Amino acid sequence: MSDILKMFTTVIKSLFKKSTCRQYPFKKPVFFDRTKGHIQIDRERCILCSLCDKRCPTGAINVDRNARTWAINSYKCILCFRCVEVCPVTCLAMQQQYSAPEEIKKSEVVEIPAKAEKAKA
Amino acid sequence: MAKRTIVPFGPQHPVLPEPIHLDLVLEDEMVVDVLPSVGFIHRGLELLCQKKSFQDMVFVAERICGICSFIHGVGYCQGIEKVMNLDIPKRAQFLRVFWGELSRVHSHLLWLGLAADAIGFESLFMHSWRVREKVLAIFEETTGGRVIFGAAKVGGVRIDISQDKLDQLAIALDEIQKEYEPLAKVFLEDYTVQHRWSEVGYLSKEDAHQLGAVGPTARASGLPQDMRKLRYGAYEDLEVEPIVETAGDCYARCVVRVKEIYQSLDLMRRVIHKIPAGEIETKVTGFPQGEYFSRVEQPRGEVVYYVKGNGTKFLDRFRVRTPTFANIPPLLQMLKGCTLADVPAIVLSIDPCISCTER
Amino acid sequence: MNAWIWGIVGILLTPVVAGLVGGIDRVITAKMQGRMGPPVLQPFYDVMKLFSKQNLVLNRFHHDLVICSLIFTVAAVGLLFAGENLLMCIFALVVGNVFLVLAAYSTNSPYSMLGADRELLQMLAAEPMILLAAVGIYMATGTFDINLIASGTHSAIQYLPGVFFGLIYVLTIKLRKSPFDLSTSHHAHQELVKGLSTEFAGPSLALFEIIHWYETVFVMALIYLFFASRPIVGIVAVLIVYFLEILIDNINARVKWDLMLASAWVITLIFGLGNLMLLFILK
Amino acid sequence: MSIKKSPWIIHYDGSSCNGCDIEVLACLTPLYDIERFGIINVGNPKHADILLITGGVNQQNKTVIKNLYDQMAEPKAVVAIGACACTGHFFAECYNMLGGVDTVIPVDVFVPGCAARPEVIIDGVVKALAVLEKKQQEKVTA
Repeated sequence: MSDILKMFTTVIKSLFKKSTCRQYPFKKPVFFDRTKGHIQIDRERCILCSLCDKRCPTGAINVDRNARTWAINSYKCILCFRCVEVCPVTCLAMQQQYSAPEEIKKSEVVEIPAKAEKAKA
Repeated sequence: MAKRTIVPFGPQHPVLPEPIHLDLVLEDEMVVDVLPSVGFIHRGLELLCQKKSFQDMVFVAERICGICSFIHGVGYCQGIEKVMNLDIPKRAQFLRVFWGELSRVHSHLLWLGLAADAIGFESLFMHSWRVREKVLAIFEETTGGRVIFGAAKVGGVRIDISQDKLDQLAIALDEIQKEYEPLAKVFLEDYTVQHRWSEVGYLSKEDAHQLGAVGPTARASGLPQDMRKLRYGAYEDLEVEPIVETAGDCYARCVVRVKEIYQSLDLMRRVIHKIPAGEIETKVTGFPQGEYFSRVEQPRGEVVYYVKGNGTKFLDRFRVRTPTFANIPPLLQMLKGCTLADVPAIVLSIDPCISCTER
Repeated sequence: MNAWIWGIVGILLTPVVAGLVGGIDRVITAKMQGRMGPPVLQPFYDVMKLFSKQNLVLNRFHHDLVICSLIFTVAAVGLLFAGENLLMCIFALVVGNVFLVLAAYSTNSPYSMLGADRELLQMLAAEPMILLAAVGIYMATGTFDINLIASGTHSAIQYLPGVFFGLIYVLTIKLRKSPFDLSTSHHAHQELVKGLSTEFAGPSLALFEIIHWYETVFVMALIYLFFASRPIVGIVAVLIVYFLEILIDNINARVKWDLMLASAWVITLIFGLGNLMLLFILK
Repeated sequence: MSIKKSPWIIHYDGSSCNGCDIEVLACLTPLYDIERFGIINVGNPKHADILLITGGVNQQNKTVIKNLYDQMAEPKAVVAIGACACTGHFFAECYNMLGGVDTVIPVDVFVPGCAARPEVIIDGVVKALAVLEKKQQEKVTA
């Protein structure tokens, strides 16, 4: 008879306990230090070496030296960390906040200021 | 003769979230024949080895399957390391075992939940997955990813865990075990669960051997087959005894997995206790030349990786034989003569991972 | 005249009460599973949404059969509240159920057909006990007339504990809850997808939900009749029984149909018939 | 008016690696519990309002995805979850792959990530609700 009541205690306990629900989006999501969210670039430090472009396994990063832009397509990015590892000036970093869903796929384009402007700044 | 009905099972079916198609030929509710058709998930990722460098292939190998992602990565890396004669630091090997065993706990808890769900035990499903979230929290805390975390690397691991963190994790493991215990009891002793699983989907020891079953499916039929006995990596220093049941039915397969969670938790504690200090990776120079078969134990059973390098940064051949692939012939054997209500229980009892199988 | 008003009030109030009960049921179930659960009014949102969706009608009879089923089920509840003959109410409910099965059979989907098969099996398992309950109430109170049962001076429960237990046992079948939710269930994960209701979409599915509301109220009213002389005890008993059903739902897996049929009949025979025979001998 | 309060989902696993797949299931479980928004995973295209697809499209499953989409009653929305379903990332180079889900059926919301986290899946579904409501209003006015 007691065989059919094995789940009884667990069920009754959780009925009276507060739910473990994280209540997203009403409460802020829980992140850890190492949580992988999205890649962010420090545009002041980037030297447009395009190593990240070459090493990205999915081709999500696009560096255009002539137009001085660095673009990432977050719909291709697999958060593998590779670009952060290869960046010679460590201008790329992993941020905890994940990129948001959108109705159209578009790349996020960052303009890299020229050296002269950097010096001025 | 009763009227025959053909019930299409999959590729989209609430019981099995993964796309495999089984045509179940029924007489009333009795299954008389099963015709599988596959390929809904085939991506052809093995051929990617000719387009991605052997170091980038780790990311591809990890995306063979999202559930046992890390072990896939490790299996591939081991193959390459053997080809290139690399010596992996002890700490990296222990970390690989740690995440590997954690993946096993995560995968088995996931399976327990899904299996409970397939027999209509909603609350057990929810509670299993509640415990599983604690495992995922450890993954996220140590590597940054919840299910696919890319910690494996040719030559070692990419991320280290500090000693303080490891000590904290030991406490977290105890907590997981404490929360898991009442659920394990339900799986092992509950009346309705036994009604659905015991003497269902029987696979004899001979059949298991002849049809080439692997992993918990084989172990539940009495075959003590566990690749960790090959003592690859850090298993050299960690003794593992395969958990064997002899009943050969769905319930025995469940028992094997329930007990393996305890075993894995215990292994992780030993890893934390024994882990040496030191480097976590060796420098990789040159390109792989030669071939190797690497065999590792996944939550679902033995997986074989074949890598063949030709001295350039692209591999010649990369081939994976996954446990579910090996377990499909036994599955078809088990399904014959069962009733329709047993089909979900039996299909899930081999813990099918179709994305591994078809890649 | 009075009976008519009661009947219409019953018909109108049933969706409101049953929807609320359904919502509370979902919250309690979610709590038991360690979750938060939807808002209490969720069943109403669901049904309103379903009415606003496109209706995918498969053949000429499909939607009409569901409407027939609704009419008979509503009639059953109406008659019950109007205080008519108990046996007639039960038969109206069964006819309503049969129309639902016919609607499922009229489609060509194997899931729907197998679901209909199982629904018939469920009726085979549950109906004997419900009929025995009616007979038991007759033996205890001396009438099938609901008006007279409700205004009687003593409750049927003191003569019929066995029948009452048997009724609780088969109630999981009528409420479509584990362990006996074989033909269709509120959760998706089962081998027949949604079984009986697989092929209903939009408004048809909304009607299906409403039929289920009426059925729920019907069986709850049946439970109440056992305590008819003391209304407050009756209502408390109904609430306790419903909570018990939620609990049973959450601590059991779904069983196979052979076990359902065997156990339901054994319980019906031992507790139902045994109780009635004792009553017959002692009275 | 109330489609926003009771969106039922159906989940199809295209050629994904199970990573996003189990994260969609994780949304149903205690920690994330999307039933708070009245969302039920119905597993039946005829009942569902939102189609969640994880994984890209290959030659074999493109008809399956099309069928599923056609079987759903209007109004309906499609959410592509994970990098595979959005673009196919490196699997787009494979010989058997067609690419993202938008190569076969119209997609309303793209959810990034590999694997997409439950939080971002919830965000994506909430975004799809707005799309659904707009579609319903269009249906009423048309």
